[in-house]
Amino acid sequence: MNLKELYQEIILDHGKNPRNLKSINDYNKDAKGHNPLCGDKVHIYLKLNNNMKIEDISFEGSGCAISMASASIMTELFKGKEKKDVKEIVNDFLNMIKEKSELSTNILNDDEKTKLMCLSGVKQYPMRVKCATLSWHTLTSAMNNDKEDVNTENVKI
Amino acid sequence: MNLKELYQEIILDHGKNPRNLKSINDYNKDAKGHNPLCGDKVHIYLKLNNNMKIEDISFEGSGCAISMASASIMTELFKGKEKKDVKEIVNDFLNMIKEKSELSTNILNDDEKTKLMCLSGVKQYPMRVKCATLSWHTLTSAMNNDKEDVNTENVKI
Amino acid sequence: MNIDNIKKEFPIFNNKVHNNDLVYLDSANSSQKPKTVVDRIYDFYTKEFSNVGRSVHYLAVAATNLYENTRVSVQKYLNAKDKDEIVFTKGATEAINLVANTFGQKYLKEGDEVLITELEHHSNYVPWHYLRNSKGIKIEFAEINNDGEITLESIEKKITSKTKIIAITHISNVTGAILPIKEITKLAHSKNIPILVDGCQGAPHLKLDMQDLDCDFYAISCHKMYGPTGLGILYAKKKWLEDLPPYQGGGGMIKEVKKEGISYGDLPNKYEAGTMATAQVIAFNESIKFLEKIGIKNIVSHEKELMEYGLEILKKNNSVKIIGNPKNKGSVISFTIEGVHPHDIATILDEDGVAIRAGHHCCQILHEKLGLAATARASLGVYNVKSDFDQLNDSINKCKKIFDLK
Amino acid sequence: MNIDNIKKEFPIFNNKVHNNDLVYLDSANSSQKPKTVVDRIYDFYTKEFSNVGRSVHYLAVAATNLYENTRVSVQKYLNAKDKDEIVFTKGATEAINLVANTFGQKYLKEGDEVLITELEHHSNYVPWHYLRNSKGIKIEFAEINNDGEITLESIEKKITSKTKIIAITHISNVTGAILPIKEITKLAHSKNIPILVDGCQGAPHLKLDMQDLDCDFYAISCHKMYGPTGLGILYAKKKWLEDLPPYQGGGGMIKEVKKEGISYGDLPNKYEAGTMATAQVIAFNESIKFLEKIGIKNIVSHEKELMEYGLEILKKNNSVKIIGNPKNKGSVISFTIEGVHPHDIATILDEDGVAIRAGHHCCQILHEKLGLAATARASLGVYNVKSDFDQLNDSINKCKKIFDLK
Ligand SMILES: Cc1ncc(COP(=O)(O)O)c(C=O)c1O
Ligand SMILES: Cc1ncc(COP(=O)(O)O)c(C=O)c1O
Repeated sequence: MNLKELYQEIILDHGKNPRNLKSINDYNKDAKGHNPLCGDKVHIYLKLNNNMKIEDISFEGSGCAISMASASIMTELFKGKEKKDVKEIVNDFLNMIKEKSELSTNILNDDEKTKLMCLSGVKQYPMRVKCATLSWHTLTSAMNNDKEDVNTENVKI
Repeated sequence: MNLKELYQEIILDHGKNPRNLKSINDYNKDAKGHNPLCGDKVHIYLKLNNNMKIEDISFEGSGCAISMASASIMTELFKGKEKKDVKEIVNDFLNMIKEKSELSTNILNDDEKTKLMCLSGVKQYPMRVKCATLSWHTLTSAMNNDKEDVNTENVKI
Repeated sequence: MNIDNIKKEFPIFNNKVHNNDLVYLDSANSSQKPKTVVDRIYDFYTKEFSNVGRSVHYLAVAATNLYENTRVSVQKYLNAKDKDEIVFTKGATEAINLVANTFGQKYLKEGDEVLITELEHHSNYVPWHYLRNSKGIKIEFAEINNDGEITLESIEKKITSKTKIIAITHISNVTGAILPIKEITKLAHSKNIPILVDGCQGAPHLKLDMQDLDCDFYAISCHKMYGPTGLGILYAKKKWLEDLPPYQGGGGMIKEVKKEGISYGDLPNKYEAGTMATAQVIAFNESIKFLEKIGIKNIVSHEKELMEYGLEILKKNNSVKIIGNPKNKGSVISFTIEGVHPHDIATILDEDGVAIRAGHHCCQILHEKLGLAATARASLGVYNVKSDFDQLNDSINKCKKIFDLK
Repeated sequence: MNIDNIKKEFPIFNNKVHNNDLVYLDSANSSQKPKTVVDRIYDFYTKEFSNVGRSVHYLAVAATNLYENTRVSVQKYLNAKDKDEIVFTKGATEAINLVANTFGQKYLKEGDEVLITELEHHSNYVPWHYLRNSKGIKIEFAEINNDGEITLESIEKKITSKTKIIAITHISNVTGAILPIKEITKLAHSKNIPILVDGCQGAPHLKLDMQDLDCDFYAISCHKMYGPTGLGILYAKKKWLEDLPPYQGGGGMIKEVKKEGISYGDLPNKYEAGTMATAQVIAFNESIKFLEKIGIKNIVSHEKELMEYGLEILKKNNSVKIIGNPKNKGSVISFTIEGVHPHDIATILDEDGVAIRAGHHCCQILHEKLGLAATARASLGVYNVKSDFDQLNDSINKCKKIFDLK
């Protein structure tokens, strides 16, 4: 185990100064997520334009450094992405956290991958995996227009 | 431990052919007892005359050899005894079963004591003590006009 | 693992009872524990102990994983569809109370009928009786036949348009009758009636397949299944656990708590309020492993062989009357001896190290029907051997001698 | 037994966590177990195992006696008047549910008020919430003051003519405030209101005397009291146990069962339905012996000394903010570090072998009041030593360094 891998500079930076931490006025999709174990909460807002592109994405919420950083990095990443690509990227990220150590999707460029890989240190901390994945599950829920809030006790990882 | 002490001839005899196993028509005191653990049941009937003497005593019920023999021997013993002596005899018997090995009351003669001592083998079988004492507690209850049935799970021994 | 010398997995048999070898024929009451189960408890408390699911430190993470591992093992052992269908309780009694209480709250009203049988253990009657008192429901009893069985027909006869749930035992803990659960379930479902199975005696002795049985609820006592005391399992179809209200309230089963109201957590947490029996759950994984190592097929055939041997011997003993004669009989033989009260039998047998049970076995309804205040009961576990029945028979003969019977 | 090296009675401390000595500061969650308790479980299962109270054979008689011995030990430890006032449950959560359910059934109706406090654990709120849903009662919350205390006055303020029961914690598991139970009980009784005390945090750390406290109900979690998991205790005055309806239904708690109706057994059986946590109850006798051997006086003064030392050290650490400042404080210190989420604190501390808990500690009402989503909590057991706080402080400083705080 290695705390340095978990709390890398970039995580601490995003954790302290999260990007896109706000609501969007004209969002057309949103979802809430909740980790009952530690009280982390997140609310994801999305503005999908007519071309099925994510024109804007933001989040509100509170939580530990890992969950805030993960949401911050995620929102940066998805701004401008196509709707059709979201699922593949999310799955690739979840796989990276759970099983593999690499990202394999072609949709992301190397810079983007490097940034996401910062979150891979969490793999060694099973209780913290949920912190890292909460916002990602919530994003999926927003895309699917799920009525139920995401609850990390309920989803598989 | 010694089964022979528990199942003495006299116990087996009284168990098989219980004396006074009937109801009395003109009883003026009665009480029911119950051992929920093994299902033993007893109903004691008493006829106390104007001189506060036990003119007649009987029981109905079903149970193991020990409980039937104990009720049978007890009813034989008390026929003709004075009301005022009942408490002392019952206590002496219960003490003999619980703690001491002897009977100490002067109310009983040697023959009576010898007969009662047959039940002392039960002391070595804690789970069977309740079988031996059920009818005695029920007698006490009848004398006291208790409204509640005796339940061996409830009385101290 | 060879079932013929399985006894050596159970440390209790190294001990003497009144200077005799222990002949344990009281497994329907509670089974003995294999060493692996007891060791697991010891190791957990001395090396790994922590509470589950509430802290992020190392020990807590490890304990939480171990706890959830058992849930998955149980799911697989029962062939349940989803691990969230496995709820840990303090015993089968609590599992049945949980269903009666929550199902009763939501679905039962005055005049509704709950159908049970004359074979039921008090644990599968008293919880329904509460609803009779509080809601004015009715309890109907399917009747046994002369062999001490409950047939599909005896159930069918008692089903009315008001029957809202059927609650029946898998194996009678007195006559040993194995009920045709799959057929009864089919019948019940054809009339849209859910079914609860009291699996206390079924779970340790039969191959279990929840998806095949298709029952809605199945209650298990872990201490009868080579596991620790203070633990039970409720299997319930997910749709019911999602649909029914929560049972006990406390930590761990909630989502959000405010002064004005409360929302409940998801499955399986919703039904696991408060600190659970952590060590027991973790150790129960070893019980499942033990059963899997022997293989349920081998257990069934071993116990069947024993049963046939035992019945043969006891039937030859002219004073012994066996209670019930079900075609499908599992794991228990209840009997009486004309002229010797069961309580006396038990005491005399105990002197020889033979542990049986005497009484009404928490089945007063059945005993009243049979006209008996009490019976003696010999019941089996995997560790029994044929010679246990030889000893039982010898000790019964000793009873007869003491009571001067032929 | 010398409290200064009591750690050696607990085998868990022979193990390393991430190659570090274990600094266990999570006892409010669950305590570690002395070897005597674990050994007792082992010996019981391997040498003496049988179910309790249902058979007459040797092992059953012995187990029943052992089981009842614990009841008497607990009675004495709590200075309860009668051994029948001690009911074994699966945990404090069940104990509170038992009271809420049975008292609610018999005595609460629409518009009635139950008075609890803002300090309560979910276990002492959710069961009452059920009655809000089913019966339309109201729940009132006595408010904490700025020090995180509940005073006699804050209780008095909320008592109305509709208050039917008061249910409060003995020690807050977040602020550590020790409530003036005796005074509150006197006040409640002067208005004919019964009182339930959630003794989860009180029982392991305070001298207990039920007759002196005079409360009507007292709930205990044995696993927080150096005992096994899956066991709790409800102390209740005899008059209540006799008066209230039974809770769960099943074997062992009945007197007579017929098709038409059921009569219930006497105390304490009435509230102990089904097979109980036999091994756990028997082992808990060793927990009581352990506590008695050290002596509660010594425990109180040892923990007080530790507490003062810990507070002193943490107060000097300029980033640490301690939650609550009660005059009477027992066994827990909750804190936050500005700029580091409690969850991150717990992970970083864990790396050094320091086990604390982070979260809302099942006290969401309190956390909402405090405006905090979560706190970090260090809590004490008899095995803690001053250097545990030194290590805690060092590890907190490591957090600060990682998060670049001054
Ligand atoms: C104050 C308080 N009440 C109730 C509980 C619940 O106890 P248990 O989970 O053992 O039932 C706890 C422990 O988590 C507690 O600290
Ligand atoms: C058929 C049956 N149902 C229910 C029970 C009750 O199980 P427990 O006492 O473990 O809750 C038993 C065992 O006593 C049983 O044999």
